[in-house]
Amino acid sequence: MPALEFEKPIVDLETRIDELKTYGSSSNVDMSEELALLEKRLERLRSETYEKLTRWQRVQLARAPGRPTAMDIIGRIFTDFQELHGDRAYGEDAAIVGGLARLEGQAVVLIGQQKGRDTKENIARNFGMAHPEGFRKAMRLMDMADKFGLPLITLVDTPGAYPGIAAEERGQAWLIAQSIQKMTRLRIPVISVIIGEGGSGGALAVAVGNRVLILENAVYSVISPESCAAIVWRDAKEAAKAAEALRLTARDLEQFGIVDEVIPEPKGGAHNDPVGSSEELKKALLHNLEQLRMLDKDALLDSRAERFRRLGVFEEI
Amino acid sequence: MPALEFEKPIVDLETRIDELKTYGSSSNVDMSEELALLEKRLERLRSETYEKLTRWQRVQLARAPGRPTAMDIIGRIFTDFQELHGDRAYGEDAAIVGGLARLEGQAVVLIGQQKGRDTKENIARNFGMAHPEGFRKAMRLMDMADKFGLPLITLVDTPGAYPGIAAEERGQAWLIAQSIQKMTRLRIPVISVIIGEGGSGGALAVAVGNRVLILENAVYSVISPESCAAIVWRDAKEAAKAAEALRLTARDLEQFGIVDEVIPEPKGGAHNDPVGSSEELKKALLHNLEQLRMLDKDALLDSRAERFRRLGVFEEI
Amino acid sequence: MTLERFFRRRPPQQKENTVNDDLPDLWSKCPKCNAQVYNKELEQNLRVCPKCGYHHRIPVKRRVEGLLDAGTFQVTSGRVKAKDPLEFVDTDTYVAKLERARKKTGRESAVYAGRGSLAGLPVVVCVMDFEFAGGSMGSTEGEEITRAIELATKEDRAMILVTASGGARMMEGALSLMQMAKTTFALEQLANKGLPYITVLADPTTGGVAASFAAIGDIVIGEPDALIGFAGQRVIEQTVRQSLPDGFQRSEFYEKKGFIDMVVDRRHHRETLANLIAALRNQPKPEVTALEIKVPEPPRTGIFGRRK
Amino acid sequence: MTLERFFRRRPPQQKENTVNDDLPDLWSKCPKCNAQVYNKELEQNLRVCPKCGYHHRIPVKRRVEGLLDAGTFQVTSGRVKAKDPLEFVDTDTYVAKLERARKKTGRESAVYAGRGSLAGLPVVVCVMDFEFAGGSMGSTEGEEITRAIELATKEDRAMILVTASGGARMMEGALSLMQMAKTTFALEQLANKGLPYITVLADPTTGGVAASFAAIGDIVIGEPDALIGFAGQRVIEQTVRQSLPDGFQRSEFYEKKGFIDMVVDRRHHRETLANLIAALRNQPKPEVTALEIKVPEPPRTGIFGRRK
Ligand SMILES: [Zn+2]
Ligand SMILES: [Zn+2]
Repeated sequence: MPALEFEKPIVDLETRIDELKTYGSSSNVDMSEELALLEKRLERLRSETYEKLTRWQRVQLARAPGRPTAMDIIGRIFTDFQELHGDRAYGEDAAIVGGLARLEGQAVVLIGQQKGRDTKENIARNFGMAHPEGFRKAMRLMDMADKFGLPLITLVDTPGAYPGIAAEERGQAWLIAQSIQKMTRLRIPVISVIIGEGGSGGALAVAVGNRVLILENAVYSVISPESCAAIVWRDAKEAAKAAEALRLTARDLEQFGIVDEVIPEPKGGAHNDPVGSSEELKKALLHNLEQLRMLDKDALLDSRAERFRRLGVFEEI
Repeated sequence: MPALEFEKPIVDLETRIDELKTYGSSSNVDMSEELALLEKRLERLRSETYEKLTRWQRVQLARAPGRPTAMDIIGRIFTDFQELHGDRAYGEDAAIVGGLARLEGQAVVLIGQQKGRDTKENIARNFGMAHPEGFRKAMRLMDMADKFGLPLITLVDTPGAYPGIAAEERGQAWLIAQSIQKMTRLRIPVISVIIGEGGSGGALAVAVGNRVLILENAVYSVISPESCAAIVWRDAKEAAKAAEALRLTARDLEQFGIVDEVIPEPKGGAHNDPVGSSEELKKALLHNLEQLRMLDKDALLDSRAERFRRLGVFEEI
Repeated sequence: MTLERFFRRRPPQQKENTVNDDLPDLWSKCPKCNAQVYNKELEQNLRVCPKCGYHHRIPVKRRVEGLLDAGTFQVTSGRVKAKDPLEFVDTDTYVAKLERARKKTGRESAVYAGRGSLAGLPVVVCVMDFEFAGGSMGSTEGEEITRAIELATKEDRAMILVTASGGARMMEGALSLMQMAKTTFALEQLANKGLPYITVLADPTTGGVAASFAAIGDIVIGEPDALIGFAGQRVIEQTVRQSLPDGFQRSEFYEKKGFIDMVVDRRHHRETLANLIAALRNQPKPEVTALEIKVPEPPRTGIFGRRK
Repeated sequence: MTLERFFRRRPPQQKENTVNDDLPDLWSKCPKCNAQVYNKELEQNLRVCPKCGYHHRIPVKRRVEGLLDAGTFQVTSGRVKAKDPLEFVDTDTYVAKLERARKKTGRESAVYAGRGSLAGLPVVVCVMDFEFAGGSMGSTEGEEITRAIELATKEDRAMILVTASGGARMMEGALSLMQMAKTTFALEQLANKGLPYITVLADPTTGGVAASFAAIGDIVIGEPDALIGFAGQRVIEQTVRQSLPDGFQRSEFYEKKGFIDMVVDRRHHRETLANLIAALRNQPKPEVTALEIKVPEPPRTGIFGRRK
């Protein structure tokens, strides 16, 4: 897995330590003291880096190649995933996956925004950027969950809805609006998890949950730092500044009540321990689902409405 | 208006009488006796022709150029028509029109299948053959009627759903099925009127009414006589034979319970007296609507289901 | 239109596609890969070519056997028979056509239905038989399907409907058309009870059958390479005056176009349907094993999905 | 993105598009037909060019005046004001930007709303003001819109929402995004009471506003030539690396694409909305007359519809 920019010092040090070890064993010179020092230093460097991640570094982690995608998570946490295709209107959009699955035996409906794990898949998945038909597929699955009273779990990971000519022609704005509206009507438990990049309306379209959870290094923003920087400073390279300004990290969002729970990730991000991080996510899903099970259909709908009714910061005059 | 094939003898005779009149008045010869005889003969010819129309002749009347289209009828019977466009998914299909209107002051939702009144309009209307987006628009208007508790009136006049590549690609079969399904769910009064050509699934898609009415010279068939003839006799010219076999006239359909009421047309068809024929249709709509007004939402749905549950001819073993 | 063959003349004996219960020949030739296939093996394989995965048509009884738990199926169809409401005559009478269809299939309609259990789950299975008048939908078929759906509704069973039909039955005129609405109303009752409705679209599913109950399953499954669509291919070609692209209107095509949930090899229908039904009914995952597939399956059309 | 202009620098003074209550000049130049138009006439014409039908932007108060029965409007918005939850700073502070917007418009947010009557029909009208921070949607705007919808729900009024917005307000981050869901939940309550909700999309309606309450009116009306869409045109051009076709993302474009019910000249909004609302509420046709239009209207995009 290629290191992110800010991880390079760590990787460099790791490489040195490895070289030193190799040299030591081949030359029969005792390097143990030096090695111990270096290891300690590495440990400190890691702590310094990962415990004080800037917002921009979180963005990079959220987008890191190798970070578990929706399908990776589905494979690890759920069983018996049966993918269902199509929007019954125009096409099959691989940027959004969905279907039936089981979580510890409980049948659920899953919707996941899926980025590619390599270039080929990224092209097929359109880098996780859905067209209108993707949102329409999601809506169809929401209807299915609602009809059969199954909990709905959505996994959010997209740079945003695709801003292309065809997408606009086929009513991108309308489909996002319709999908949000559909979610305001569901009389089932809905849990949305931001697992990587929560990109604007394209993310919200499938994230109107009774509970909105977020992985520690995931981000959720009204605009990408690059676009924000391009607008404000006319330079996408100022993205780091924009990321700071946008307050888009899990902890920021928690403060504003936009997310209900931050799910811890292993040091260095979910991709460093996909199994462990999946376990945390699974636990979070299970206990939230358990709580929502107490509510009847009307209460599920009403409490979701109340949750979103409260969001916003303003002053009464 | 060009005469239909079987109307030619009548038109010929009418022409002769006119010529004779002209001759009489210009030559000062008294032709009144001859004229009286010819007029009587014309009357008899008219009666013979129009009272004993063959099924194929009805088909020709149902398709006659100049026959009132959905928009003509809307203009004559309803007021304040406000056309609404689009399917909120793919496009605007001019083969199906719809919107809000008033019938004697009562607000209703209208859906009409619209053929062109000339070549240019026929091309724009695709000869009244809808694509999937047309049916989706119809469904959207049905939802609107249902949401606001407004009666739905559908005017059926189509050779059928369009059998083109793009229509199939966009799921023609699915949209027809969805539209039928939508109509099985409406908790409002629904009256469907076959005003011209009721062509197969494309017609049924908007004709699942509590009441299905039909104009006297309209037809409603599972397949066009031409296609039937092409299949059976390998010759579309045998359409007259096929029309006989298919039992597709208003009176045939009434016998099978497929339509509830046959609305009389003036001799020679609705296009000979569009105003009078509209009045008959309006009366029929009003008294059916009046009856349906007695039913509550559940009863409207249940009685529609029962109506269609009974359709079919078979034998118990 | 697929029905053309049926309507125009006596149905041709599709030697390679139909098999009697007692096989006269030991070997069949696969029309797709030309392999000589041992009939017994073909039958065990639910009439999927063990060499290339080609899906031969399968007799309705055999399909139900391959789907349900052994010995659980009880036929409920066959209580009604067709009449000739239009006194339809073309080159032959409808009555004579019906007689031939009855003789050929031993049944009164193109519908074979009943209750049974699938991996322990209560279901109603309803299968259309292309051998009976091209699977065309007349009043009898509409009534049988409606009753099967009503049975599922009444007995709290999931509904599985396997379609194979050229569409409406011309010889019953608009009465045939009305069956599209009648069956859909029945499905509405089923839906109101929250019971799952799954359709399996076999080759061919076109016309009024495609445009009604086939299309509106909660989940719509296509058999590989099945022809599906509203308009027949010849009609479309005549309309657009061009020939149709390869694969047009096939299951895989409609999966890509967003209209079919998945294309599933017939040998996997049993466990796929069991898992879907159990999930939709919010019941524990059933124990069910699939037929072992020893041969390469047809290539997957989707980019990432596994063919099940 | 339409917001770019606003975010990047101080909003340019759009001389031809904004008019103060006391006009400094007697004449304006129409940016479309270049005609010199007498300002008084332009105002009487609801800021539609009497020569070519071009729709200038119209101040929110003037729009409401032109829509409702005289003297019936009661403002209900203006009870909340924006904070700076993110302590957002770019080239300037959010606080300073807000101050400028307040000063410019004399209001606390981009939303102007209240109750009133339209041809005797009780309505709530909510208008977005592009002059206030590009009509962008922050927490305040979301709250105002939500309250307006709640008011309509409570008082059994039809809801009319006129949108004009570049989308979400970046300076409030994801809080801004959440307003899309919050307002939609309020609309659900309105719908449950069977009250009509009609949106009028003015120029421009893009981003998160287009992708939430603007798009889901029971009836969606576009103002002629209004720019509408999710993505901004520059973003799309950068994405697809080609220039956009003429008329792309305009009202007329989306009417043709099936997403807008009708494009209606502003001078006809009053009677159109009255008729639609009365019909949807199943009430008698209201008596209402439109502004007389003396000049040719812009050509109709649809083939057969009349432009109203
Ligand atoms: Zn083979
Ligand atoms: Zn002008």
